[in-house]
Amino acid sequence: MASKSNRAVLEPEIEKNGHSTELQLSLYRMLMKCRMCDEKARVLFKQNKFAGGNFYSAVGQEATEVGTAISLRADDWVAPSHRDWTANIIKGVPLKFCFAQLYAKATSPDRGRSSPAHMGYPPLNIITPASSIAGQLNVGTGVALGLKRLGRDTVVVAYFGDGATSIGGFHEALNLAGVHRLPIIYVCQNNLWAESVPLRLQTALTDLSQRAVAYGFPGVSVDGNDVLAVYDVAQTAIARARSGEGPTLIECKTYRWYGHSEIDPARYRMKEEVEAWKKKCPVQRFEKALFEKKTLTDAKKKEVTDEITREINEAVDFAEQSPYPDASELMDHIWA
Amino acid sequence: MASKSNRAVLEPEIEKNGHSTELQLSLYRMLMKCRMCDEKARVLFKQNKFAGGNFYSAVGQEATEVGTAISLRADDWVAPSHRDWTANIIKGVPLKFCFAQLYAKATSPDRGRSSPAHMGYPPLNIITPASSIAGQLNVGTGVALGLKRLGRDTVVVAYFGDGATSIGGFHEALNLAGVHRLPIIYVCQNNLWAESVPLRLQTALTDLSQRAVAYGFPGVSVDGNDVLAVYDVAQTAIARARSGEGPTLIECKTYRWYGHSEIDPARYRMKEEVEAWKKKCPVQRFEKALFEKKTLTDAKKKEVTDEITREINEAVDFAEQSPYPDASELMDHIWA
Amino acid sequence: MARTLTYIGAITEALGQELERDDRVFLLGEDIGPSGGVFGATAGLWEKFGEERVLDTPLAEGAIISAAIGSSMVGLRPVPEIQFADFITPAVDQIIQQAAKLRYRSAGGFNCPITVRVCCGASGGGGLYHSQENTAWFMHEPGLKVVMPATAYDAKGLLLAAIRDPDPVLYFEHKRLYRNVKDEVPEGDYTVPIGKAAVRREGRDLTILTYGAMVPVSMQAAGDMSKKGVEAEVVDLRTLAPLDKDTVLSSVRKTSKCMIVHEDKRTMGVGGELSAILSEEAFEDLDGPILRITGPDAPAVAFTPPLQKAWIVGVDQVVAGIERLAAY
Amino acid sequence: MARTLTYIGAITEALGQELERDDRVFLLGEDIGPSGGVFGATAGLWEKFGEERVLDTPLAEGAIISAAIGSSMVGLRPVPEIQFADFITPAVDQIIQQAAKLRYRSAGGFNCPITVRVCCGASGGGGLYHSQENTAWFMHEPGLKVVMPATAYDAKGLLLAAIRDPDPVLYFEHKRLYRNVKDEVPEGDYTVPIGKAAVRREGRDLTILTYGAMVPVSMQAAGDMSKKGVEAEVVDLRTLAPLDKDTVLSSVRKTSKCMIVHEDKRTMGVGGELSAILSEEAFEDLDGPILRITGPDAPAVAFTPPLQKAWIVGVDQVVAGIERLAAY
Ligand SMILES: Cc1ncc(C[n+]2csc(CCOP(=O)(O)OP(=O)(O)O)c2C)c(N)n1
Ligand SMILES: Cc1ncc(C[n+]2csc(CCOP(=O)(O)OP(=O)(O)O)c2C)c(N)n1
Ligand SMILES: [Mg+2]
Ligand SMILES: [Mg+2]
Repeated sequence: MASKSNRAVLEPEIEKNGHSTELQLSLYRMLMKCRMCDEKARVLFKQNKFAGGNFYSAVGQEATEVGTAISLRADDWVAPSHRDWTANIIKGVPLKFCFAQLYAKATSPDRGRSSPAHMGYPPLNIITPASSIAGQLNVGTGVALGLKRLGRDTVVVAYFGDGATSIGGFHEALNLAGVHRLPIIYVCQNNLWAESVPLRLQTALTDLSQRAVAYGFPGVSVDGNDVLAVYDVAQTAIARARSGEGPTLIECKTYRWYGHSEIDPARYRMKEEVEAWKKKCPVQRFEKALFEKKTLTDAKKKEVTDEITREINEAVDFAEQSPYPDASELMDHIWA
Repeated sequence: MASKSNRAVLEPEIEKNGHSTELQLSLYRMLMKCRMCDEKARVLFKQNKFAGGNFYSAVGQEATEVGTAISLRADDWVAPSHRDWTANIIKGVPLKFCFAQLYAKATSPDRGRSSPAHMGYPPLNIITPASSIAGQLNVGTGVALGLKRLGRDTVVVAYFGDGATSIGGFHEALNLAGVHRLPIIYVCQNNLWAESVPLRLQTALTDLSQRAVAYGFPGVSVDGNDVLAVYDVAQTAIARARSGEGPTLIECKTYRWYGHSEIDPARYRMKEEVEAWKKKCPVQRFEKALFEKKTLTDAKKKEVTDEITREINEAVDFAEQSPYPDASELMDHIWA
Repeated sequence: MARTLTYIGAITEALGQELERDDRVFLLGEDIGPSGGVFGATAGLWEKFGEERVLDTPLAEGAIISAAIGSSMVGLRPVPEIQFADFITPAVDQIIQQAAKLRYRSAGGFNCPITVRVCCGASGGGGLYHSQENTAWFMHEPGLKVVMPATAYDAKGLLLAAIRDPDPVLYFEHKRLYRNVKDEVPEGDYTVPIGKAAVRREGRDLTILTYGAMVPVSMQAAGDMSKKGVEAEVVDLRTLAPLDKDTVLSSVRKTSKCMIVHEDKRTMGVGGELSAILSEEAFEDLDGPILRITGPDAPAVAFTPPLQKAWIVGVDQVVAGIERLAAY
Repeated sequence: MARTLTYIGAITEALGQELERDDRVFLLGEDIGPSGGVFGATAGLWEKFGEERVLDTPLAEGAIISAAIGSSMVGLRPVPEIQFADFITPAVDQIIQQAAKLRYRSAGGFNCPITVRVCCGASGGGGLYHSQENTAWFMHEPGLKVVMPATAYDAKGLLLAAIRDPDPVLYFEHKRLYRNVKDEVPEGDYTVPIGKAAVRREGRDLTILTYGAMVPVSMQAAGDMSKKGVEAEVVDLRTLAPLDKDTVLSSVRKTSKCMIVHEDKRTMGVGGELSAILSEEAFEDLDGPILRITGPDAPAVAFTPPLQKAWIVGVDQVVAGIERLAAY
């Protein structure tokens, strides 16, 4: 599995010499993969390939997930939310399943039951999310409590937005994690908006990492569009969690390029704000740096994007050809 | 009403010269009144004068309520919890109603519906509490939002314990108050225990005032057994709230002398801890100071306690002689 | 003057007119401001009345409801919105322990006239967490009133009645009706009384008790069967708590047969309560079993089309029920 | 070897034995540790098994339930306690949106075998917020199992069955039975199957469907009436979700008359569902109306003695119901 091999390859080098070329290229590859998959998903949605529903694009926020999830082990847990379909890709879920999820086909991990973007994958410990905002933080914190009790060195990474920090469940989860120094990393993707609600109507704070003060563990704010910065902060947090030192709240300052969902024109946002953030594109920015360092070449880039395009096409074909589940499944999996 | 006259008498002087003799004596009178009423309630409970139920003694914590509620206006709101029966006394509720509440008689403000310690008083804007911990913070915050919208200079004082700071409702209330700078003072009576659960299992913090950082408004920790210290902190917070500057979280470090309730032997606490705190008795401590300053004399003290005793006896007689409500009231006040 | 409006259009009009008429009224919720609501129910109101009266809140349903409860206690008339019934669960504590019991526990000393708008029900592609109906929980809690309109006329009239009601009202809006239902709505001010059902279609052979999105379905089935000579009476409950027993009982006493149709799950849905009322109070009048045609006892409406389709009660199922009952 | 234990004693024994037998099991909740629980249900367990396995939590019901859900997902068998059913509302979101739907939404990929112990029901001086019963909400949510024992034997056997069950179970304990009920309980290991009702008393004339604290009340009423020659069959449901339809139907088909007795409010209580099942599936067998003898439709049990007394269903009311039905 990708996440496994990532680990095998990366970990030693990271310890030796920080951001190895290999690491930087795999971060780049993954940023590009998330970007291309997400944009493909948006196209498919517009072409009505989905069985209705909705899609919550994370374009613009890729670095927050790539930087925090790329080095996770297969046995580490991920608690995603509605905008974290790509977290499945980073953790190493075969792409065909990710697209089958969008199509709500019988070959998706949940046999089409959850909405397209609400994806989990039990074999890789990715929790199938409810839509209930912050719910994944509570369940993920429970998983962390269980892991600690079992004495494992496994960690949990939970993803959520700025909006999720207003609800009671967020507080109860982080408070409990603080009391028991649980092995969990809370990754807040602060994209300045909860659907159409601006930060100023959600909180009196500007840095949501400040919320961590109330729970007695570290809170860090990081440029969520700088994949290496996110990666470094995440490595520290993951190491803390693995070694039993407890949780970390990471606030990634970032921005979603498109509407809250594909059906949201997002008229509540200023064009200037959107344009300014598009200039801070996490993919182009990192790509530029790699070109400057000559770590990346046009040939190499083409190789990467061709490979991803091929993978995506295969996955889409798989999804297209997969059947819908049968209506007779309605009453399956209610009880054991 | 007591609270009104308090105000008339106190406010000007406070502005002029801090803790006037008059203020100090009325603080003393009120501390003594709360202590004597609470101890009386405990005796009545043990004598089975209550209609069953329970009582949550606040003996040891008197300064937290006296210092924060004594200068409130009649139109200010108070949101009490289970250990705040005496808040009614301080706000100026006639004592006979407070004891009728303990007896669950038809003459109690809620006609005996809530349990003995869960007392409110609509005419003085004291919200009849549910038992649900922190619920009063949410409702009280809503009141503050309404008051702000109406452009009043009225404030809300909400009481709660350390335990209440763990639940989601606490977070949602304070977060909203921070966003809209609502006229509310959150008074946390941190007595180190939530029923039998010690602070170390409730939170990773030692100073619960730190929770305020997450909401972008001031949090202050104060010696909850020093009535003047509490009074001063409260005056600042109340002034802030009245002038539209927003909420304050006040953590009063204090201790309950007795069990969580009258039926709790509290074996989970160390004798030493209890004894140490009894030495810090907020009433004796203030009394001693007043004697030293000669503000208080034995004669004056006797006058005060005799007066309170007389009041209590009248109130108990009233409660004893009051009838229970009729069973036919069962279906009253469900809907308008 | 009346003209036709959609169900959602009637809701928007009611909100706007009441904001205009009574400055104690204000709306609060998630995305009700500049975005005008996920389905457009509050479109244009923020522009007209401003942030003070159309307030976007933090993402915290408990805070939305308690802000409404508290501000209603100082004399305001808040109309909080719960964006999807699926997300009312974080506010159940505030609704049931605070709102439903405030008047009772204070013996009338305090009360909270709030109107909680809740968008509910299955519709194209809602899936497990955008299709739920949980009216049943709240009907179990006296102190609350629960309504669900089925027509644009009722959508406006019931909403105005709810906002003016002295008690907390849960106003459930069925999202499948938002744009599929269109009927005549007076431009002016009027209310539809809470607690009164409506007989949508008279009939001698059997009674169909239903509400919300199952009203049009039942009406169509009744129409189809009428061609075959079976006349079903269709009762639109409109108010689920308190139930209009009189209308229910008199209809069934007339027809002596009854079926209940709802989209909600069968077990512990309102169908059970209605059936029990009939067995207790109209036993002698019943000439056949009381049928329930309802959603399945599954946790929620799955997203994938075959499972979603399998959930929603269709005209054919209602027709089959009518045939079975008529033949009884 | 069996000896008599109280209802609460049987609960404590079951918890202790299961903690001993299966080290995946652990308890969490408020005041379950050194204090041994508000009613003593966990007395002695913290001393024996330590904080790791008998964990006092922060005051946050949502955290208690979600901690249980999550830790069950990694293979543990958590037994969270909700100190009073009145305080389960802050956890309703976790129970209904997470626990009840986890298996369904992941098509069986994840599941959460947790047993939520909930102390419920009216007892001396509980008042509005220490007397509630809300089994009804959870019965409406497939994915959850709901049980309430009425005897010490069932208290132990159902609790062991619940902890070993692969699905989330809400185990409601009626506080009025804690020390008022005492019966023979085997010392060893045994389970009482979830989903099976028990016929507590055979009778030919009518069936009483009941559960929890109304079982002893119904038994006494049936005993009294037996002296007058009326033989009532008393069915203790034991499991409320999923309901044991077979036992219910076969009893009513035999007696052809039925009354339902519960302490819970009448409207939207389980009585409605049971009545509806009978009207649907045993209509031809019914020789009389289906009566419901229940708590009133008030928000909650008021504290003051006259109102508390007015709430709780007494033997006299059940006797009156039997007489009415027998005479029918
Ligand atoms: C409890 C709950 N309330 C409301 C919603 C509807 N909703 C879905 S996403 C969303 C906004 C979330 O904002 P944020 O947490 O910042 O995440 P983002 O969408 O910006 O990534 C809302 C209100 C929900 N899913 N759950
Ligand atoms: C939501 C909720 N959960 C549990 C309880 C039971 N309970 C009543 S008081 C209490 C402890 C409260 O501790 P704290 O907030 O510190 O206040 P204190 O009693 O110490 O004054 C508990 C657990 C409750 N009333 N409400
Ligand atoms: Mg956001
Ligand atoms: Mg405390």
